[in-house]
Amino acid sequence: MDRPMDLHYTDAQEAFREEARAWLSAHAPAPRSLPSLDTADGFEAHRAWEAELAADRWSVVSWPEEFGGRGVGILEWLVFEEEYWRAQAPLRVSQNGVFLLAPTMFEFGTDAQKERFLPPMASAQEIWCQGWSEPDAGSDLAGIRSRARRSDDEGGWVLSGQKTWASRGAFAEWCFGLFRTDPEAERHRGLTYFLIDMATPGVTVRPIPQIDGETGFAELFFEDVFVPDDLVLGEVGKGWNVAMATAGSERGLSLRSPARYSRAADRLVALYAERLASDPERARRSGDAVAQAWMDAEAYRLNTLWTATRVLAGGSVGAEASANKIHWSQTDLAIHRAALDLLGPEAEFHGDGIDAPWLDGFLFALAGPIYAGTNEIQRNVVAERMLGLPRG
Amino acid sequence: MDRPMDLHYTDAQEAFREEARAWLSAHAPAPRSLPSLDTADGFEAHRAWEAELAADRWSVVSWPEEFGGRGVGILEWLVFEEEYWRAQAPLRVSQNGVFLLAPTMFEFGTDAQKERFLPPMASAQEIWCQGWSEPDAGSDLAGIRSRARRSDDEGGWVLSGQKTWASRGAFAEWCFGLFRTDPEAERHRGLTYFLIDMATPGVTVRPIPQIDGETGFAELFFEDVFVPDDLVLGEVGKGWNVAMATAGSERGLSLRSPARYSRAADRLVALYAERLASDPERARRSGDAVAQAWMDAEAYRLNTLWTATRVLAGGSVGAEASANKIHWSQTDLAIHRAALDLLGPEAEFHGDGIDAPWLDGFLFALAGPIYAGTNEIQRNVVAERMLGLPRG
Amino acid sequence: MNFAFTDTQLEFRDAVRQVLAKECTTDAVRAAFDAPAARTALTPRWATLADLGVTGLVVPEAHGGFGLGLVDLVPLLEEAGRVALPEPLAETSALAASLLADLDAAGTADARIGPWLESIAGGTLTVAVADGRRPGLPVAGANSADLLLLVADGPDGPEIHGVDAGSITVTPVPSLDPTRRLGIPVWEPSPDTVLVSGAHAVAGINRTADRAAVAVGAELLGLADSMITVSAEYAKDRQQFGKPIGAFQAVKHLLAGAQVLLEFARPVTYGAAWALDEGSPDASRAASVAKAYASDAATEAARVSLQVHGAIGYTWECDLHLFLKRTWALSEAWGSAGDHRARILDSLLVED
Amino acid sequence: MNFAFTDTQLEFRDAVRQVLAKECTTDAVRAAFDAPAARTALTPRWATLADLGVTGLVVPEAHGGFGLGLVDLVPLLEEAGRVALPEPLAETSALAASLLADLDAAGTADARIGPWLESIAGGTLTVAVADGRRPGLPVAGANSADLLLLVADGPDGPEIHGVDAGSITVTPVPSLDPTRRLGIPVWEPSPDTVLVSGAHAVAGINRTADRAAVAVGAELLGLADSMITVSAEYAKDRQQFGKPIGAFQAVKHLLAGAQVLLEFARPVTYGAAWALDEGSPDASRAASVAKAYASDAATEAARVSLQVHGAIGYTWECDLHLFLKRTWALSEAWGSAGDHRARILDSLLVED
Repeated sequence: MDRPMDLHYTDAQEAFREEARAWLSAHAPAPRSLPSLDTADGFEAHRAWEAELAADRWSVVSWPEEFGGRGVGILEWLVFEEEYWRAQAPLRVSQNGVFLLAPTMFEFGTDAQKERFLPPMASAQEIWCQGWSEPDAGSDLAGIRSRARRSDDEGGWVLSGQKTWASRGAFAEWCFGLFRTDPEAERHRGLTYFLIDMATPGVTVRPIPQIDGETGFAELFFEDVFVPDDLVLGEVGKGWNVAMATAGSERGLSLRSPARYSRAADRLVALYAERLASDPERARRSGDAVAQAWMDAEAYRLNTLWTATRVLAGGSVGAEASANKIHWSQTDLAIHRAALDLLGPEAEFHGDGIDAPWLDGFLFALAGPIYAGTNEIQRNVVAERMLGLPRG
Repeated sequence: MDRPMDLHYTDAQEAFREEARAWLSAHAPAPRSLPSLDTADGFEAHRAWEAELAADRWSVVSWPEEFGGRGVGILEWLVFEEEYWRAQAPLRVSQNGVFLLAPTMFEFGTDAQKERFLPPMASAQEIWCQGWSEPDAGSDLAGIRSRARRSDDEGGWVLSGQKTWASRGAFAEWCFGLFRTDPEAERHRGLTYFLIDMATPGVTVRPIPQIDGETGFAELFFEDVFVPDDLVLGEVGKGWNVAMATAGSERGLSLRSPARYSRAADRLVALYAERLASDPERARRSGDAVAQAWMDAEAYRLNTLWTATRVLAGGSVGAEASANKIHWSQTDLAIHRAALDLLGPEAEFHGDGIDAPWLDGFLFALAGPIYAGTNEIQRNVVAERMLGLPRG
Repeated sequence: MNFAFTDTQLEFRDAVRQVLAKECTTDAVRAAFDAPAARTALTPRWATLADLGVTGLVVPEAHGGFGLGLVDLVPLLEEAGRVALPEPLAETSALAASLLADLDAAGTADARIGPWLESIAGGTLTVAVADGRRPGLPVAGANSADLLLLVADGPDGPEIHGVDAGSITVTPVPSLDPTRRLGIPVWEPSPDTVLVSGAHAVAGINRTADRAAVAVGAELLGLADSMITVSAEYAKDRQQFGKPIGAFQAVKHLLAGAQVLLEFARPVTYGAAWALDEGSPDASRAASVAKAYASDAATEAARVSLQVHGAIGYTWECDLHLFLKRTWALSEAWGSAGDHRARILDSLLVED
Repeated sequence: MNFAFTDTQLEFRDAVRQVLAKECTTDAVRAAFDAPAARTALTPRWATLADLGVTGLVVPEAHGGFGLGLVDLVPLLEEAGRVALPEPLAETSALAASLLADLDAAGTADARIGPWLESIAGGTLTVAVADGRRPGLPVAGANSADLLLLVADGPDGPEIHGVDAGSITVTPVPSLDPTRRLGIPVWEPSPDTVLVSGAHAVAGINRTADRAAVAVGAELLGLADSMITVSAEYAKDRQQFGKPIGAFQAVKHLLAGAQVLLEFARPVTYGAAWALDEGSPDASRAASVAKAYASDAATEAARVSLQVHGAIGYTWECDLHLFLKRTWALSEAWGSAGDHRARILDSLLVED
């Protein structure tokens, strides 16, 4: 590639931005006007909003048109995200499906699976949750014990076991998850990737209230749950490889768009300016941390554009996804810690009519270094795969 | 013990302080007036200064009078150290002997050994270096390979092997070190603690220039070096236990007196005040770090008094010595980093007529997290012995 | 120089620890979480603390207390932090009782002071105390206390007022930690409520702020210790990759770092309590060092504990969040670590 | 949007890397360490760089260069950092050449500018450039350069002067890193030496400072990469407790943390170079982000590398210190991370 470096978006990309901005400005609900998506009402309100997005093909812009997208590239997706966050539009209730399952399905799914599942995913008619972790398989995913027993008679599999930390699990219609189909195999081998209708007999859901009191995730119990053969994603016994593609995309480019942090960093600067007027001494003490948090968000934006250019040129995202995950989770915390420091004694104010987006955001950010692979695991990956250090 | 808490020194301790202060004020050389103790000239100049200290029994105040001390307690030693650092008196060239070997010798030495070695150690007539680490046994001291072969005929041991990182090794008269007397034993077993005259045939010294270009330490080569039986400290084969007493005292109370950091922290505050006048913006940005560094030194002082009181009441210092070592090494770096930040573009000025105590101090502080057991090893100790976490 | 607690102090601490382990379980703390609007903190547990002599420890003997000092109270406040005690021990027994005792000792003629002190010792009165240096902020405990010690501007400068909570309205302000029972008192200062004015009021406000830094600092030490202990226990039990996660160096070093901070925060806090009791010239700075250290040690313990627990620690079911939330609230209360470092630096420059 | 170097740029970088690996070994750097007072930097290595076209990369084609920009130079500056090149590539070829090229493009009549540019491209002239925002400080390279670009106050504000080093005295100032060749020029500004004054001089000073932030930032990236790479190699070889120390999680996580910082410092620096070439309105802020990130990434890489090496890294014999010292010096040169964060914050507030 010998086009010179150019960080301007093209005219076409800017036109796409204008179109998105105009649509969002006309349609997006007022900032923070929907109830929390971790409540039943909020879940449905968010689903309705995503249906509206989908109706005008804004819910999955990078997907092919046949599945409800606009067939645009990753850069246009980043542009759309910038506008989405600028408009302070609602969090995406369908994100597990759209950002975690869909990339896997595009790579490993049959045509029938894609036709069956992608359109209702795009329109939020069907919301997906992730059946990944188990009580004894958290950081150590290869320790999965939930099993799938072959039933040739029925032409499918019978699942049993327990999954946990399934975000949206309390309300989702479908679940994608890993089960052990070969009980003899160990660790990464003998796992299979299943698509499971949550309405199948034998599935029980126990909502788990989070640290903030809301029901963000759920425990899922599987007791002899029948899943037909056509709901296996990819090859039987190769579930680990199929799953790792998803894990890569979760930690890589698609789950945490830079616009999320750029927007939060801009709000932090505005808070700083406000406190510089009302409480200048405290504010000045936080100046360095505010600048650092803003820089961290800016670095994430630039690194994403750098990686996106490489991906568009046929490159891939490997262990850089782990560096990325460490960076965004730390950035999110740095932004919110700086904000709470600026708020000082007001930082603890919460709920019941008091709008506490910084405290809520802090509680949310706390989970960042833990989920999608703890940052400790990610540092192992960076050390082993980028620097070639030996395994423990 | 039911005396109420009291952080005042007693009248007697204050009188002792006055006496020390008066003596130091009359005798201590001007601050930084001696050449570096890592040069041959400087070494002798420091030795002469310590002889002067010893002549008036100020070199080892906590030792019994018969060996050149004043028989005072640990609190009086702390008071003396406060005055010593306040006077900006020279670094102690005899510190390996006085602070590392002497406590071990008091505990394990024979009367003959104590009479032979302690007085010339106190007067700096004989300077000691430590033969501990080996090229392949740094953090992993139990990996020592240097050997001592029994010679019944001669009534002693024949030492061979290589030691490294021997501070003062280039100029010292004596060495204390660990050698493997039982070649069959593994790890911590079968080691013996020897006292070695550096003038014995077979000892070769290779000075190792440090990062600052000075010769702080040396590599020691032992080729069939004969050491008679009466120069074994403690039991043959029990060298590890004997040595660990020394390691405990190194990391514990006696090597790094709080006064060293209190004095540096006070100088940092003075630098801050000066820069607040000349470069207020930069200075203010460092304010938080300056306050933190000062606090860290103050916490070290208080923790030392807390531990000293416990030790005086018959308590012991265990894994707290590891917490201590982590704290003082980090404090030393925090003080010097804050100072270099205040100096900004002047931080790199060095040597040849430019007085650069902050930069020199920084280079010295850099070694803190490495020597006397790396901070990584110390964190293992804290986790395993204070918190009961399992060994790797 | 004798920097240690007495055997008596340690025995009393151990007795209180035993009682609180029974009477202040995490279920009990959860119950207080769920009843944030409770009008009073007069739980059976508070009565037990009164019976033991804890609530009146610094109340003069003439008013039914032990006439002791902050040094005596600090180990008990640490125990209160260890169990995340929902009752306002620091506010009532360290701040209010000390301030009222000071007024009593200065011979303030107000007839209500003696009975208040007696009720504190007797366990029938809890008090909320406003941070006079931060006017306009909600007051911790105002939403459940019987008596409020508030600050107002008078003709001769600041005044400290004693206000019967039952006689005014308190507007609740929700906190991250509902047991904080934050509230904004809606009241009018009057000659009837004033306790002290002028220079004595200023001194009282400053001394209260210093005592609060140490008392809240002591609670934070207890919280930090609890969080580190429970996380170390979890790390010994929880298996991943075929061994307890506590065998991994990353987990060890997270917890060790927090433990080192805590080790150093302790003597710093004890020394500050002694300096305040003693009236040392640098007591104010020592109090700031204590709060800064304790806040940082506890927030680091909180961060590390959540990371060691992983997703489990992020759930409502796990007790950890009770301690996390108290830690985050108290680390900012009566001055954050950064606020106190700024005070320390100012005082060092003045000294220079 | 196309955020990548071209194949040509990458091939050129690889060619320069190969040459420097041969011609700028650590022995060569040590030789420069030992000869801090050398009057000129005109080593054979510098001639090679000139032959390759590196020294004149941004010199206009009319004066024998390639007429390229900072984006083209940045990968080469990174290579210079990787080997701790002792010659003043950033000062001569990024700062001086760009400033002189600007003056040339603006039609400045000074007859010396063309020949200077030609000599830079030809590798026969090295230049030291004073940071006009920090008057009175020693100038890096002044003790070895042929030409000094200095700043003085004139009747219309600041002026930029070109001063022949041979015609004045330069008082050497020792640095932690002797290859910095710091010196204080002893000179008198005169009409003969002035190159530009007034608003154009101010613009030149500011542009030079921004370019320096990015150019020095790029050198720091190369230094960081070198230090991390050599430390990872050491960690694979060095055995303790029966296995390579790189198998211990503590060592892994130290190096991984530094690597993550470096990964993010790279695009930040490249983007800033593009913004400066492009004349983007936020180019100045982007330059500050680059220097702040690069300084922090490199100082963290230095800290971690020394810790991983242990005592070996603390010796003069180990090459590590050559990189550590350059890193510490450059991290403060042309503004520390803190200085630049303050600039960033100011610019964000103005924008608000």
